[in-house]
Parts: sequence; C-alpha cells; structure tokens
Amino acid sequence: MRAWAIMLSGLLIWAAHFFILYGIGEFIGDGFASRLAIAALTGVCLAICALLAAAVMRMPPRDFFGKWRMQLAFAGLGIGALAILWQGLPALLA
Amino acid sequence: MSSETGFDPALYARFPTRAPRPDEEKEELAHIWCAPKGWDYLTAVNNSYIGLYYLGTAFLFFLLAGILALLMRVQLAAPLMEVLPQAVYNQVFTMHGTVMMFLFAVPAVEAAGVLLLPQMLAARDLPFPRLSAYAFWAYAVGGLCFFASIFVGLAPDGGWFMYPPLTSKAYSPGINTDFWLLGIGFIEISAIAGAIEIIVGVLRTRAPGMSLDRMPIFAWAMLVFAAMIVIAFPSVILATLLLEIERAFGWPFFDAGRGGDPLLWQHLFWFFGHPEVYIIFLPAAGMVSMIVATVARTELVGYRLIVLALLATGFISFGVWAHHMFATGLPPMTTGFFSAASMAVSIPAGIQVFAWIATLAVGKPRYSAPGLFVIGSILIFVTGGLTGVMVAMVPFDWQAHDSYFIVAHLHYVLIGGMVFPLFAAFYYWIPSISRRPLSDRLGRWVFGLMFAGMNIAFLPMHLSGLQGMPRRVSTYLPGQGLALPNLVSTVGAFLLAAGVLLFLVDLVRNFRFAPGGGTAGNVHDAGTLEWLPTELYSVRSIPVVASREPLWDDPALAARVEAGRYFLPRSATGLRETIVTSPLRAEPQYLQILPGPSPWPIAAAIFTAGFFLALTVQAYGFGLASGLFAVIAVLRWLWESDRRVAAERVDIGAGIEVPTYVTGSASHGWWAMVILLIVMGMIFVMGLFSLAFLWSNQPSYWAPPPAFRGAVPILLLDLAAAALAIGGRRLLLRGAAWPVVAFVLSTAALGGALWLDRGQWAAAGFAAEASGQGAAVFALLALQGAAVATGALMAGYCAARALRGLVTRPANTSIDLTMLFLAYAAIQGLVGALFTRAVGA
Amino acid sequence: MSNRFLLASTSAGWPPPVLDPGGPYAEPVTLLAWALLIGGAVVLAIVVAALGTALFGSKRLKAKLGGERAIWLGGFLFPAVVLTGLLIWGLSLTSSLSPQPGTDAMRVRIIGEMWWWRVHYLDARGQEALRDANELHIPVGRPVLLELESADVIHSFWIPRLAGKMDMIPGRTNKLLIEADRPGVYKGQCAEYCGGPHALMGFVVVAHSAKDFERWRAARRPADGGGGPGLDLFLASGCAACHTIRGTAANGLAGPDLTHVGSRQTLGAGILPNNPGTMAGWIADSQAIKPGNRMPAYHQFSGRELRALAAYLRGLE
Amino acid sequence: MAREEVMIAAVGTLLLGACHPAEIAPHDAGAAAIARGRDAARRLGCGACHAMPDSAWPKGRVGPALDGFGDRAMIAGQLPNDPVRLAAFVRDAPALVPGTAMPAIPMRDEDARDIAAWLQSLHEQ
Repeated sequence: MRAWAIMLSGLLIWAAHFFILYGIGEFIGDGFASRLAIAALTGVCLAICALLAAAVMRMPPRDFFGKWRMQLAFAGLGIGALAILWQGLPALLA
Repeated sequence: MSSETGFDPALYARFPTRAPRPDEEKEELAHIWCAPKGWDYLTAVNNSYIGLYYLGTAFLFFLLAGILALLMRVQLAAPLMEVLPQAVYNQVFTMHGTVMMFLFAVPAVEAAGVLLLPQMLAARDLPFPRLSAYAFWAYAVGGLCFFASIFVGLAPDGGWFMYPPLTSKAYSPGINTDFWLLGIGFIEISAIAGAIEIIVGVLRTRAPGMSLDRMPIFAWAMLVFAAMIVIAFPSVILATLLLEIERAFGWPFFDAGRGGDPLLWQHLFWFFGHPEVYIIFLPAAGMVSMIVATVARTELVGYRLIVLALLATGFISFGVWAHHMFATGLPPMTTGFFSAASMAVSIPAGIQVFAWIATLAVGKPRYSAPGLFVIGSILIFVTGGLTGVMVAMVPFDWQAHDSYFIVAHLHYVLIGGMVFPLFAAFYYWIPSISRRPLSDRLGRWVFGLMFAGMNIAFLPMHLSGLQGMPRRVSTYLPGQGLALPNLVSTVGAFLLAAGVLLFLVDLVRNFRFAPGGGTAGNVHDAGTLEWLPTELYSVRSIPVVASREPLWDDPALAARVEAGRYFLPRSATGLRETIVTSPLRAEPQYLQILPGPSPWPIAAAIFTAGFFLALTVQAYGFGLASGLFAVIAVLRWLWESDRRVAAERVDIGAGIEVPTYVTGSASHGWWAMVILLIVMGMIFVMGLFSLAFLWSNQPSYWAPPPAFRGAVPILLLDLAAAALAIGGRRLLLRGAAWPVVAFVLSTAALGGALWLDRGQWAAAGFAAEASGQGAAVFALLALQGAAVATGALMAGYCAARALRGLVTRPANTSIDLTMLFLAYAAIQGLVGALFTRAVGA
Repeated sequence: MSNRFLLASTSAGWPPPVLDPGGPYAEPVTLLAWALLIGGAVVLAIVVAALGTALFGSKRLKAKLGGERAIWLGGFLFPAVVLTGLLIWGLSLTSSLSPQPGTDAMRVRIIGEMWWWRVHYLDARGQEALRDANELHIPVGRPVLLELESADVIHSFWIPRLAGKMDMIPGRTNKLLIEADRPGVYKGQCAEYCGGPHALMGFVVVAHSAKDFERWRAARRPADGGGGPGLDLFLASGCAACHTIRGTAANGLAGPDLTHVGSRQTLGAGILPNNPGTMAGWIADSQAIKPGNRMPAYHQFSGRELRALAAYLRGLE
Repeated sequence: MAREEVMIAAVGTLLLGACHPAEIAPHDAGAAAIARGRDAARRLGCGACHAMPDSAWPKGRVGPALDGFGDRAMIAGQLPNDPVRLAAFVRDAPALVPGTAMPAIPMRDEDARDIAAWLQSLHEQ
C-alpha cells in the first residue's frame, strides 16, 4: 500500500482537493468564506506537493525499479500540482 | 536488488534451466488444456475462446449500431426527409448511442484484455476463467435480447443518457425505458466481473520478474481501465436501480414535485458517463503505445510518462463529470472546478500523443496497415481533443453544448481514440490468433476509406452545430444552410461504412481462428510476450522477464520458452494452474489451481438474463424463479472451487517450491473480494451522496430524521456483527463449525440492526413514496438489506461446505471471504444509520 | 411584414448564428469561439508538423523530437501555458456573463412545455403583466433577464445569436441574460432532447426599437369580444378547454395562450409561417405537421367553419 | 420549344384576360417561375394542408395532395384548371369555391402567379 501511496501521491492529493472543493461548492455555496477556504486549501495542498516532492527526491533509490517509482511519483506530483493550482482558480475568478 | 515478498531474486539466475524436458510434459499440458469439441464450445472458459467470443460479439454490436447510424444519416441527408418517422428515429438514435457505448466500446476493449492479457503476461489464463465466461454470456444473451427490442418497436427512446423526467413513468409509460435499464443491468454485471478479473490478473499473474516498470503498456492501461470501472460503474448501477424503482414503485428520487431532483440523475449518470469515455479510450491508447513501438521498431519513448499519463487520466477523469451540465444552471464557481479539471485531463492526453510522435521520430516507421491506423488515430484524436478543450471553456460550451458541434467532437474523440486503435489492433494482433494475417493491401484501403469517410462525415458537423443545429433532432427545417453540411456528412458516413465492409471482406477471406498453435506468429517482429509461440495452455514455460521487450533483448527466448526451460514447464499438479506473483515486483508466491470448463457459468448467465427480462415484462413469478436458479448456478460453479490439492508445495521449476493453497490477504480470492467490496462501497457512497444532494437541493421537502439516540442499539448490533465475523474466522482453528455459528449469529445481528433502523424511520412517519428524503433513506436501507441477504447466503454456503467437510483448517478461503463480506456489511449498516440521521438533523 | 416569412427568408448558412452575435451576451463568446477555432487549428497544424517531422523529417530534426524532453515540452509545458491563459479567460468570462443580482433588466418568465413555450412578461415587482407563447418581444439595447422553468421534462432555451443555452429543469428556475443590439428576428430551438417532436420545438425572439416596443406593448389588449361565428365555434368545439383568449370565456391552461396568436410570426412553436392557410391546416390536423404534439386533429369542421375559425384566430392581433 | 410555350401562354392569357378582367395577368411559366413558385409555396407553408411533392415535411392531410396537379382538369373539382383561375384560387379560394375549407391567403400577385405555374408543372411521375 505504501508503495502505491507514494507512486500516486500527487494524484491522490489532487483527488482529495477536488472533491473537497466540489463539496464546498455543492453543499456550502460560493460565498466569500468558501472562496477563502478554497484558496487556503489550495495553498496547503500545493505546499504538501512541494514537501513530498522534496522528500521523494531525497529517498535513496535501492535499485532501478525503486528509482523508476520515485521518478513516477515526482512527475505525478508535478502534474498534480498544476491541476491543483488550476482547480483553485475558479474561487478567485468565477 | 531488493525483494518484496522475501523471494530471493538471485534464484532467477537458475533460468534458463539446462536439463532437457521430456515431451510427455507437453502432451500432458495439451491434454489438460484440450480444445473444446461440439457442445463444449459453450462450456469453454479458457481466455482464448471467451476472449474471441467476446470480441466477436462486441464487433457484431459495432456493425448493428453502425447500421443504425447509417439510417440516421439517410434521414438527415436533406431537410424534412421522411425515411424514419420521428418515433422510430428517437429509438434509433437512443439505440445507436447506447449500443455503441455499452455493448460495443466497453466490451470490445474488455474482450481485447481477456484475449491478450494472459499471453502478454505469460500467464496460463486469467485468474477467474469461469467468471469471464459468465460475464461474457450474460453480456451476449442480455445484449442480444436488448437489441431485439428495436425490431418490435419497444426500443428505448429517451436518449442514451436517459434523463428523467422524460424517462419517468409519467412521460415514458411504455416498457421501452425498462428495456434500457435491463440492457444496462447486464453490461454493469459483466463489466464489473471483467474488471475484477483484469485487476487481479494484471497485478497477480504476471510472469516472474515482470516488475511494474517492465509491464507492457497495454497491461497498465487495462489496470487503470479496470480500476476506473470499479469506481465509475457503481454510480450508474445505483442510478439505474433508482430509476427502475421510481418507475416500478413510485419512489420519487428524480421527481421535483415530491422532493426528488432530476439533476441527481445527471450527477450520477455523468459521474459514470464521463470516466466511461476514458474507460474506452485508455485501453485503446495502450494498444496504440504497443503498436507504435513495434511499427517504429524501437522501444517506446517516455514509457514512464505514459504510465503516469494513464494514471493521471484515471484520476482526473473523475473530476470532469459536470462539464456535461454547464447549461443546467450550476453556479459559476462550480462550473469553474469542472472546467479546470477538464483542461487538466488534456495534459496526460498531450503527453501520450507526444510520446507516440517521439517514438515514431526515434524509429524507422513501417507504413503497414496497423501503422497507418495508428497515425490516423493520432490525427483524429488530436482534433477531437482540441475541440474538447474548446467545450471545456464554459462560455463556449453554452453555445456548443447539445449541438452538432458536440456530435462532431465526441465522434472525433471516440473514433480517433478507440475505433481506429481497435482496427490497428485487429491488423496487428490477429496474426497471434489466426493462421493467416489479414491482408496488408486491403488494410490500406480499409484505412483510406475509413479515414476519409470519418473526416467527411464529422468535420462538417462542427459547422452545422455552430449553425444552430441541436443534437437528437429527427429532422431540420430548410433555409438555415444546414442542407449541404448534412448531405456531405451522409456521404462521409457511407464511405466510412464502405471501409468497414471491406474490412469484413478481409476478415472473411483471411481470418482462420487458431487459438494457441499454428498461428501466423510474430509477423510484425514485436518484442512483447504475447508473440511467444503459444498453445491453448499459453506458453510452454513461463519466462523470467528482465526487460520491457524481452523478445528483442533476448532473441533466443522464444526457443527456450518452447523448450520448457523456464517456470512451470509442466503441470505441477495435473490440473490447470498458473503462477501467482507479487503485485510490485512479480515475485512468484504460489501456484493457483484454475477451474476448467463448466456448464454452470452459461447457465447462470441465461438465468440472469431470464431474471432481468422477466422483470422488464413484469412476469414477476418467472423472474423470481430465474433469479433463484441463477444464484443456484453460481453457487454450484463455486462449489468446485476452493479445494486443496494433495501436494501442499510443488516445484515450479529449477527447484523453486511454492505452496498450492494460500489464504488470507495474499490470496487472489481475497483480492477479488476486496475489489467487490469497493464496488459495493461505491454504490453505497453514491447512495449517501444522493441523500445529501436531495437535502441540499430540495430543503423544503426535508423532515427532521429520527433521533441519534435510536441509533445506539443499531450501532451495537452492527459492531457485534463485525466482531462475530472477525472472531469467527479466528475460531476456525478450533473447528469448522465455530465460524459457521459465528457467521449465522453475525447475520442475525445485521438483520436485527436493519430491522431496528427501518422501524425507526417508519415510526417517524417516513415513507419511501412520500418524499425524496424517504425514497433515498429507504433505498439505502434496501441496499443494506441486499448486503445482509447476500451475507446470509454466504453464511449458508459456508455451513453447507462445513457439513461436507470442505472447510479445511487452519485457514480456508471461503471462510475468509465470508468474514470480509460480513464485516463490510456491518460497517455499511453502521455508517448508513449515522449518516441518514445526520443529513438535515 | 417581411419578417413574417422568416423561415425561408433567413436562407443564409454563413455566418453561422454562433459566429454572428446579435448582442452583448453573445459577442464575447463569438470572440472566444474564433480564438478557440483559430488556436485549435494552429495547434493541430503544430501536431501535424511534428508528426510529419517524426515520419519524414531530417535526422537532426527527428533527433530533437525523439526524447522525453520533447514530450515534456509539447505534451506538458506548452499546453500548461496555453491552457492557463484560456482558463483565466474562460473563468472571468463565465462570471461576467452570469446574471448578477440587482440588474436593471426587463424580466420574462419562459416555461418549457412539451413541445412549446409559455412566455410570461413580468413587471418590475415580478408580477405577471402579459402572457404569450412561442415568441418573445424585446426592446433593443436593454438587457432581458429570462427566468427559465419547465412544466414537464427538461428543455433547453437557445437563441444562438443572443446568448448561449440554458436548461429548463423541473423544480428549478434558471436565469439567462439576453440583449439584442439591433431590431430583427432571432430564431432559436429547444436544445435538450425532450422526446417526440423535439426537433420541431422552435422559438422566435423579435427585437424592436424602444419606440416600436412600446407600441407593440400598448397594442397587447384583450380581445374585444367581437368574435362572431369564429369565437362561437371556438367555444363550442372545446378549444377553450386548453386555450385562453383573454376577454372571452376561453380560459384553458393546457395549451398556448391565443389572445394575440394572430400577430405571431409563427405557428406550431417556430415551425410554420403564420397565415390563414397554415392556421386552418394546423387546426384541422396538427398531427400531420408536428407528430405527437398534444393537440388532437379536428377533422369535424366543415370548410366554412374551418375558415371562420382560422379567420377569427388570425384576427387576434 | 420553350419559346413556343411562352407564346401560347401569352396568347391564352390575353384571351382569358378579356373574359376575367379582375384576374391577375399571367406571365411566363418558365422554369424560373416554377422554381419561384415552389419556394413561395414552401415559404407560405402550403404543406400544412397539402402534401407537396419533393417536400417531406409538413405533409398536411387536410387538403388534397398536390402531386400531379398539372394533370388535373379541375380545381377543387369545380373550376377549369387554367393558370389564371389557379392563381386566383390559391390566393382567394373562397371567392371562387364558396364551400372550400381553404382560406384566402394574403400573398403578392407574383407569388400567386408563380405558385400557379409551379402547380401546373406538377405531373404524375
């Protein structure tokens, strides 16, 4: 499980972020407080992505497969972070 | 090298073995995996047969739905034509969409997985062959009955998306809509069964040494595909259940006049419906990645990026469902979330496209038929992807939505993303199952006609959409400039059809089914394992995999595999078997005994069909009997499984010994049950969402739920049920009767909790027919009821096995799985009791 | 008068209505559409060029394309930059086109029915001021806030030259802003599949200059009671069970309000020109024209009766 | 050939015109007029009552189908089917056939003439 959690970390964070955002929009509304919460959550998720990326970089690759998994996780965090950033924009612009 | 399971990778160095293998081993394998004769073709479960049946049936539905498309194009060739009367047209377009999406696209890629995966992973078969057989027969029988409804004018006519209230009893009183719900019922069952099969197959039956980074891309794609089915299909399962219940019993889930909400259907449908597009696209993209590498004669550039793209698509596609609902009046911020996710999901698609281009740039491409189809598919898919980005922009979508622009967009995506790759796959992989390859010369013509026809048919539709032509119209008025683009589209559609017809000619002339032996072989000079020489038992011996393209890196591999110099060169137990390996590094763990041919899967499928059909025509007595027989047939087929064999450990080659019977969380059965429970959990979660959604959107219909106080005994009973289930499994050490007793008590506790829960809601004045809230709550209780009933059935099954002495100690898979199910049911009951009381409290 | 024959007179296929905006709620979308269409074509050209290079390019170019760096640049960085810009544009445009509370707009409630439209003009307090069907008259240069509802199944309101579409969903009121810059006739059609003759559920918006609009508005008075034999037939034949003609005893609610049916541009919800001939044909056998619509065929009228009825209804201006 | 037809039509028109001074003066029944007539019939929605050849919708069932109209001897079974009377009839049927269900339909002179020309060009296939 841990191996999968690391490999998929960026995407898992995106998923958590997205569904919380949808929940806020659907069940709470798009008032100022909601938007503030979304902005804050987006910041937190981006920070987590950055921290995880740094941690993944520092993990010692034990063999080729281990290194491959770390690369996958790292790139996944990159895509996840971009998607999370976009996900947060509607709270500011729409 | 590090290890995942404690297996020492150094042992791989023992292969290839030196000693020659006796020929009798091969004969024995051939005998164990013998080909069916006569009626046996119906009871065959081997993936070579089921996969081909599956693919053939799916392709038949492609042709049928394609004919429907041609009828529509004739009707729309000019304004105000009267080829199809309006009522017929509405059935035809509904069936075209439904059949293409549910009966062709998903089954076709699933079939390709069933057919190709075991060979690609060098497994003997998929881990649950009888489940595959059942999934196929349920789909074939149900799908054909469903399609037949159009010949008697009873085909559904509410559109493939079946929006209520148009599809509610009030506006669709006939049984047409019920036929849709029936047809989809089958495909749900068969897709879920296939997904379980594929996840366990890909993660647990890979050839030793095939770590995740050496897995063929197609296997990765199928893994993500199957995982997406597990997450997405529950939503449509729930939606179809709710709609059928509303139609049959008047529970107002979608009736705005009684506290339901038509938008709930749209959320549930599209939470499935959009991932569905990627469910269709990803396996096809996997095929393209495989074919591109072979066609370019070089290894795939950006393998890990493609893997990441597949995974990212799998995730992000669950955040785009409401882009089908931009015009429903969602607040701008909410549409913004979905707009952003719709853009994000195009990034992985872009990565794959550029990876394919990079691969072609590195290699020396051959312009064979598969190569042409792959190149054509890239062009068409990119066009569709670009219009996809356009409609992801909310203001543009307000104009384009539900117009012919979308018809153009979705056909570019699906034909470029799935149909062309599938034809590439036909030309590419048919030599591995047929004595003769298809004709490359005809294949180029097929490609030319299909490519030209596709573009001529669908490019003008962008224009007709911008000209204001809405979708799903049986005709259009003259004087809007629509006549010319529509006529061109019709001509293109017939060109496309001519291409498909030519393909059929090619198929008839050259396709000679030869499962296993005597195939045309590796005519494309490909590098992956499905091109090893195979028989019905798949490969003679299961190779150790050291790279992504083993056949390129080790030209002698095929000969050594055939000489039996790797794993499992013989049947170790005299039965059908395959090696189960670990999920990350594919280290051998144990030998799985596979079940052989059986009439029970097809019997179960026919009775399942009878059950649904009888419900549709409201023959409830017959339906009940059919349902009962279906359950009996399933239990009968399971009865032969979960048996130990005499040899507890066997040599699977080079002196490496593994057990033949494993229980607990490492076993394939445990994995399958966990996936099934995820499916059930998703259905339940979508049910909880439905309740919360109705509360949030129809607050005026909400009544205060019963007090939390009342939930205390329910919680205690559910906790007791969980404890009994888990404890019962431990008690197996003391004797086979103990767990059975514990399971029966556990089921009783679950039933008691459900009884209390239902009683409290009824006492508080709630009724399922009265309001959306009542309907949603009682639907959740009904789901729990279904879980308890299934739990009781499983407990009874364990009791029967215990009586027959089949529950072996100290651990037994049937007991394990029943424990898992009962514990899950307890958690579901507990969560449901709390959640329903919390919403609107 | 010439716009009475709108069905044939608008024979233009180009520019398509979506690219031919008639007001400020369609214009920015047209700009966006052009940007997307041209941008899309450019990106497609880039991909085709890349593919062409990969297949037929020189060794040097192929080497540049053949690596993970090219994938990152073409598949990640390039779309990331372009799409960020598009997303910002799209989000701000979405918000600027969405109805904000407190706009000084004329209010009209439009209710989708199988397979026609109720039109209720509302006054400033939201009270119903005037009823009509299948046609909306608006003054140019003034925003009109449409309150979209449904009486049965889901429909979608779409006048491509004035705004994007908005669904009409039972149990909800969706809001849509439209505004026309120039007088004229703007056609639309139901865009959400609603069963039966969904293809024949059209709609017409007529934009007048401010002065003409006031004149049109002032002319909306109940029928003067001078119905004669036509009205008698109308009442005697059961038409009044479904249709209202204000100023008479006819007060049915199931079908369109006919108080001003004679002045409408079209019959049958945007599908037929409105003249005595089509009126007679619609009354006698609307099922032949719009199969499945809710009005039965009335074959029982004699020729004279049918003409009298048609003439009476045509006179309701 | 076409020229001759025009001549005959013109002569006929003059003669008929003498008998019915109030009628619309007919003009040439050339292909252009026929095409204009077909378009006018569509624009006016004649299909609401009459099934029209080469127009699949609407196919009204209230009045007779117009297929082969040029072969018919009579208009509405009572009037000789000639261009002048036909043009008058399509514009104001009740004036010529009082019991008809077909109302007077406002249209321009040219439209009436063109429609008549088109109708007379319709022959059974």
